[in-house]
Amino acid sequence: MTVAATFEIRFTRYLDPQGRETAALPSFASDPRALVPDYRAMVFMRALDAKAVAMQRTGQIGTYASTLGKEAIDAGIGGVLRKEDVLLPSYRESGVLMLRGVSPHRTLLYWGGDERGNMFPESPHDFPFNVPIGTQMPHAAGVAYAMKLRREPRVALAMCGDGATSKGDFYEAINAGGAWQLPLVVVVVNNQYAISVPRRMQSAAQTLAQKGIAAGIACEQVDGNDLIAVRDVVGRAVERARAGGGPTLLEALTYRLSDHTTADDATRYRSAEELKEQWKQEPIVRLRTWLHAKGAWSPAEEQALAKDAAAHVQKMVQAYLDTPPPGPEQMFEHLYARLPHAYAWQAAELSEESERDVEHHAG
Amino acid sequence: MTVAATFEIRFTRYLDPQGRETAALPSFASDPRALVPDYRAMVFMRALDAKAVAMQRTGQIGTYASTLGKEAIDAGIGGVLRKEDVLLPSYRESGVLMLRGVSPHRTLLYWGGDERGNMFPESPHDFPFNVPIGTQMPHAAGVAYAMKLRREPRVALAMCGDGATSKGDFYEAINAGGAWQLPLVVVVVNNQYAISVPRRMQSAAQTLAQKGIAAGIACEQVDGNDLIAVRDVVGRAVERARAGGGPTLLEALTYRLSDHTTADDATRYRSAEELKEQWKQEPIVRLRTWLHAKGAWSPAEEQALAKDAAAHVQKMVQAYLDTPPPGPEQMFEHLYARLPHAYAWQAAELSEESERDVEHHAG
Amino acid sequence: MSNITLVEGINLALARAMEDDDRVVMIGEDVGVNGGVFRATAGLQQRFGPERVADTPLAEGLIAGMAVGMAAEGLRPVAEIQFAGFAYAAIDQILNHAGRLRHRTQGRLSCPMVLRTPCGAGIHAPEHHSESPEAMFAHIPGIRVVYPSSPAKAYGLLLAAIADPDPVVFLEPSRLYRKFKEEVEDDGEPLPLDKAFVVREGTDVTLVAWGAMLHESLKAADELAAEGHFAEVIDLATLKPIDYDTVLASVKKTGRCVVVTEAPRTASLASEISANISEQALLSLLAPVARVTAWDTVTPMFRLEEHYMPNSTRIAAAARKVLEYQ
Amino acid sequence: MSNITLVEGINLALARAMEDDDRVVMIGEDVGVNGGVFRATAGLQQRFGPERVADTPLAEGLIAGMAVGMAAEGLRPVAEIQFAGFAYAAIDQILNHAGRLRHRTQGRLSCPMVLRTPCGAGIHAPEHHSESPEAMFAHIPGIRVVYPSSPAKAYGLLLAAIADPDPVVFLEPSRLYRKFKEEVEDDGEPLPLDKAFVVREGTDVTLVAWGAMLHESLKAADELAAEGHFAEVIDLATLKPIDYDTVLASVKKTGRCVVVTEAPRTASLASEISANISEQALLSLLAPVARVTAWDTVTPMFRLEEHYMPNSTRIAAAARKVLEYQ
Ligand SMILES: Cc1ncc(C[n+]2csc(CCOP(=O)(O)OP(=O)(O)O)c2C)c(N)n1
Ligand SMILES: Cc1ncc(C[n+]2csc(CCOP(=O)(O)OP(=O)(O)O)c2C)c(N)n1
Ligand SMILES: [Mg+2]
Ligand SMILES: [Mg+2]
Repeated sequence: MTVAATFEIRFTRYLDPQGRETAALPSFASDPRALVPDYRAMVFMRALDAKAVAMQRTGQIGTYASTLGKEAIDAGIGGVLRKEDVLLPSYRESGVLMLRGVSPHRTLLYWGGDERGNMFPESPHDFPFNVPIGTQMPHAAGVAYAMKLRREPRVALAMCGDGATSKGDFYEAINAGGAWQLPLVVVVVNNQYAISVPRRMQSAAQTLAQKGIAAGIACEQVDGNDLIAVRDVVGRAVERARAGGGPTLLEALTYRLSDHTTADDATRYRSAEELKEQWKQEPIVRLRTWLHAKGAWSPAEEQALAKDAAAHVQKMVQAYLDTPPPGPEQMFEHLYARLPHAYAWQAAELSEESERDVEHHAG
Repeated sequence: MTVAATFEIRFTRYLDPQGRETAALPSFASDPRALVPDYRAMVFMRALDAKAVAMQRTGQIGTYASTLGKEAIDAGIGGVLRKEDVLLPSYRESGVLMLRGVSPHRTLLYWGGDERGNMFPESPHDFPFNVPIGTQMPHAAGVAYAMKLRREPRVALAMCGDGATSKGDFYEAINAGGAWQLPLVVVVVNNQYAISVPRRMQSAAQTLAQKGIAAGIACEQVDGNDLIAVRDVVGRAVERARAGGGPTLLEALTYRLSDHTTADDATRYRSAEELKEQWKQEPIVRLRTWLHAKGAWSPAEEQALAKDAAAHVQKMVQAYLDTPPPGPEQMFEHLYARLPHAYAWQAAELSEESERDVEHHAG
Repeated sequence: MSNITLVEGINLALARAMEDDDRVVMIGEDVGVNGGVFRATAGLQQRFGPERVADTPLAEGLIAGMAVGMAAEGLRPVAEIQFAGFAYAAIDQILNHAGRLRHRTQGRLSCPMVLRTPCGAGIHAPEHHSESPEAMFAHIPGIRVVYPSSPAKAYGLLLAAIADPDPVVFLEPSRLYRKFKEEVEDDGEPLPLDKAFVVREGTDVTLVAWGAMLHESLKAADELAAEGHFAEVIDLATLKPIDYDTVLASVKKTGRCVVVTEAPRTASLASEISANISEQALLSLLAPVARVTAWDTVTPMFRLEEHYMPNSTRIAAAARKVLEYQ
Repeated sequence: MSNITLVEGINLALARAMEDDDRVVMIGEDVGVNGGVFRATAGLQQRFGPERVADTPLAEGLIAGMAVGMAAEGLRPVAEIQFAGFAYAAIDQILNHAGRLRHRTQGRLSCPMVLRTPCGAGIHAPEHHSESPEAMFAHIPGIRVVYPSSPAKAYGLLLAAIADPDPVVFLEPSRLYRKFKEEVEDDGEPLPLDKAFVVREGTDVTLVAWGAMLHESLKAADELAAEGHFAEVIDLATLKPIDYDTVLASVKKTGRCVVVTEAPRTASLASEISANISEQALLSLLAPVARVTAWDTVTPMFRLEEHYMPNSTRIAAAARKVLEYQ
């Protein structure tokens, strides 16, 4: 019996839950003020999230998937990706999208049941919110393949949840990433639950990072509640991929502090104590404590930020509310580049019917 | 940075290509005569295989997938499974099926285009030949789940190729095996090719065994051309699974000495030198050399075996040729437990037509 | 007898089947402690344990494929796909294996499994949560496809599906899950599979529908009745195989027919039924059969779903055209 | 001009498209050095390199999903699924993504990909190698489905499919791959999509078919002609969207119609076409439309495939019935 191969999975953290440094910080963190924009983004995310949940409760949007607790992951990724890179998000990635430049009122449109929520004119190569679990992973492999073929120094970064790692699509895509050494970075947001199913029931794998071993690609774990760690680990993976060094699978450990979506009731399957414990780990307080300790952030700035965030949220809500409702004809407008003649009568009948409806409601 | 987990993949071999012992043998091999039945089975397999290829060439059966080179894997697995276990084969597993008691004339029926090739009355719980790559893996998880639920000391053993390890089904199934600690053993027959695609293009993983790390299950490599090693490693995995110790993924290293199927021409994508080199590793000579060296096998016995094998092959061919052709009505007979009334007219029309055909041919 | 919703009817049937037959097991995402995202399996894990009501890893191909293996090994798995939009990943297993296992082993192995999934639009759900894949399943040989329209039908048909020796795809109209209640007796009595139900007798036109569309059709029948036209309304219930005896008998009586489906028009089950009626009852037809279907477009997000799904207005309008046809 | 087989027509179109447009790339299993198990991509990797003609890991969902990503990023992927029986694993990506990407991003991203796969029975292939999934694909919104019947059509339609800005599922009748040759000019000229072709004019009955069944229909037309009945034969060619203008014009002329498909009957594309003809041309119909289809059973292994597929005898018999109908 001989040993054919050995592997190890590393875990990176710089700030502990109390915001104390546990290791020498990476160079980008040597000036703590440089991380203030990330911190601001995280606070904006949380404010937008709270508003979206409230809007669902009052019937202004439909079911909504909260970002509560994953702000460090979203900010860390958003901070290191370049404009020309391509993000392939799941449904829970409105935070990263905001940092990609996408106006957050699109998030409201999306969960408000409107396709225009996926238009993203500000980041036109990014993929839309992806609801079917894991199916964006092969897309990411295809995007990365195109980049590599054209010798572009660009990266495809795909995000998914812990549950998604059980899907064949996830595995097929990371395996393909390895086979062709694609500029692909996959970030698994391990928030410990796939709706009600806890992480340990998804897989006997001790870590989700080690799923990358099956694909023969670089893989590691990072504390997803530590902005500095996320920025560091994702940044290195993205730059390695950009430089032709191949794909990476990252597992970012965090916790879903919200219900799965507004349609879910997490008290059915997890305890109040567990939730309380996890609140002690959350990323915003952690980063703020550190910034405060470093003298890079003041209570006054915090107050001003809260105001800014509230104003921004209000603006986004207004932009959402001001968007005129979609017309039924939208259903056929972008179905094909040019609607085939065979369906013209359907589009026409649809318009007629909706005009009749309008008349009916007017009359 | 801390280390969250470490892994190693072991490789087992007892006999080198020259049939020399490279390590202390497992106890079942302490009496070399005990391995003669396995050797005989391997020789039978090869004789049957050669005949099947010849029958395809002369149009007596259709496309056929050869077992040439994998006899040690088939014999090793067949030797350790119990009657009550369940085998889930791919299309290339006629060797194991023979050891399960299934009459080899069924293999001819199967590749002769006849569903009765999957009847297996002699091993009624085993699954049929499986052509869609990897789809038998979730079946195996389901079978193992049933066994575990009913507290039966039985094992589901599924086999697939190196190419199959790229399929989501493969991964989803081993992951499920781990999640529930099922009595499941998966043997990957790594014969280095998926039709024309070489092993290295399937995956960047250094070994295919390490795919089990993604599922958090036991996994190791074995020399698939070494009957003793296969028997040892598979035997331990099967007994661990039977005892409630959970699933194992095994990668058995071998080489496809034949074309992919009779419809393939491997000279298009691999060199004569490579093939020649690989013939030096093949399992039958290796075992025979060892048996000879141990004084457990004589040239006279070899001659008698060749005769037995030829006679057996002839009997199987005859059984195949003696099987009356299937009737068209077979198409509806086992479609449902009871054919729904709605399709009765189709079954009737089909019979009428084929009767007309018969008359036509007669007349 | 209790007055329950459709999803409670499902739950009642599942509990009854598990109670009566040890071989019945549930698998799916969130079917365990959470009781299913629609609560269809609520209470079952508490009652029958986590081995018989098991949360699976998140993988639809696995769920369908495991069910095939379990069924072949003698269990009676009832597998839940959380929404029909995610059932497409299970089609490979249903078509290449579930529907074939009995035939390809010539009766040696069989596949008595049920694949349940909520489907259809109308509940303001997120993207990909409002699909109607019935035609794809109905095209697959060797399986049954069942689609209940009421609490009592859900109860009786699901019991029948679980007891059936062959694979059944059981499509549940999520829009009706909590829409209305009905008295259901938990007597373990299955309803017949492969049978359509005449739910309203009439003389002038036949409306063929299933699931949520049955109720739109009944509403349309009310509208028509107010105008003096009496529609016969058929609940197809089993979509594969189709009970054409019942459908044709009705059309031969009324001479006119409208077939309704929530799915896109082309190659839909409405096309199948319309074709068969026209072929089998041409001489009885006083007007061309009409199909009322969703458009041949992507299921839109919910702001437009009302314009996508057929409704009683469109059904009644189609029926009027058919009735006016000379 | 060269006299080539259908599979050579495919190969010629692929080479031409790759030559003319750098964005065109091939992916699939064994498409590279092996040139495809049917040799459809023979020589392409040698000519265009392993990056533009790439063997993929063995995973059909991956192949389809990667093509979506490549297409959205500006390539023109042509993905091969080795046999249609393995394309079911790709349906999820085609339905939930390829057909939807343009719509759900409101025109921002699009998906100009082609998914090629050989299909149909008749070549004595192993199990699962003889499927006809056309109806399932034709049901999917936002895509096109194309099915050539000859070397020249394969060449021209494939060029059109590759150039098309939307996803196309391109189904190739493996039975015709090497059945006959035809003169094909490698002029880069696409044939029109969304158009049916009247391949034989006639007055008495319309036969609608595609792929291998077109040739059975033509043979049936010969038989009928010998009996004095003149069949008009239509090659549907694009199965989604369907060119009903051409089909209906023919049926209105002949008054009689037989629709042929190799796929199981229920919810088949023959049902779709039969329904539409009966609905749109009822007054012109002198007889019920007839469908000649495979049975509603599992594609059998090859010993029985001759009894499963429709053939000219069955088509002619159906046509005679339709012709005799009073
Ligand atoms: C293919 C598929 N199956 C099921 C669902 C229903 N569903 C939506 S979210 C979810 C859990 C996802 O868990 P995870 O991947 O951990 O992501 P999270 O929601 O925790 O971010 C499920 C099962 C889906 N959207 N897609
Ligand atoms: C899902 C699926 N895709 C494609 C094929 C066509 N095909 C048959 S065998 C094969 C290669 C399989 O390679 P491997 O898994 O290594 O098994 P081997 O044939 O080498 O034993 C392919 C691509 C198939 N049968 N099933
Ligand atoms: Mg999660
Ligand atoms: Mg192989």
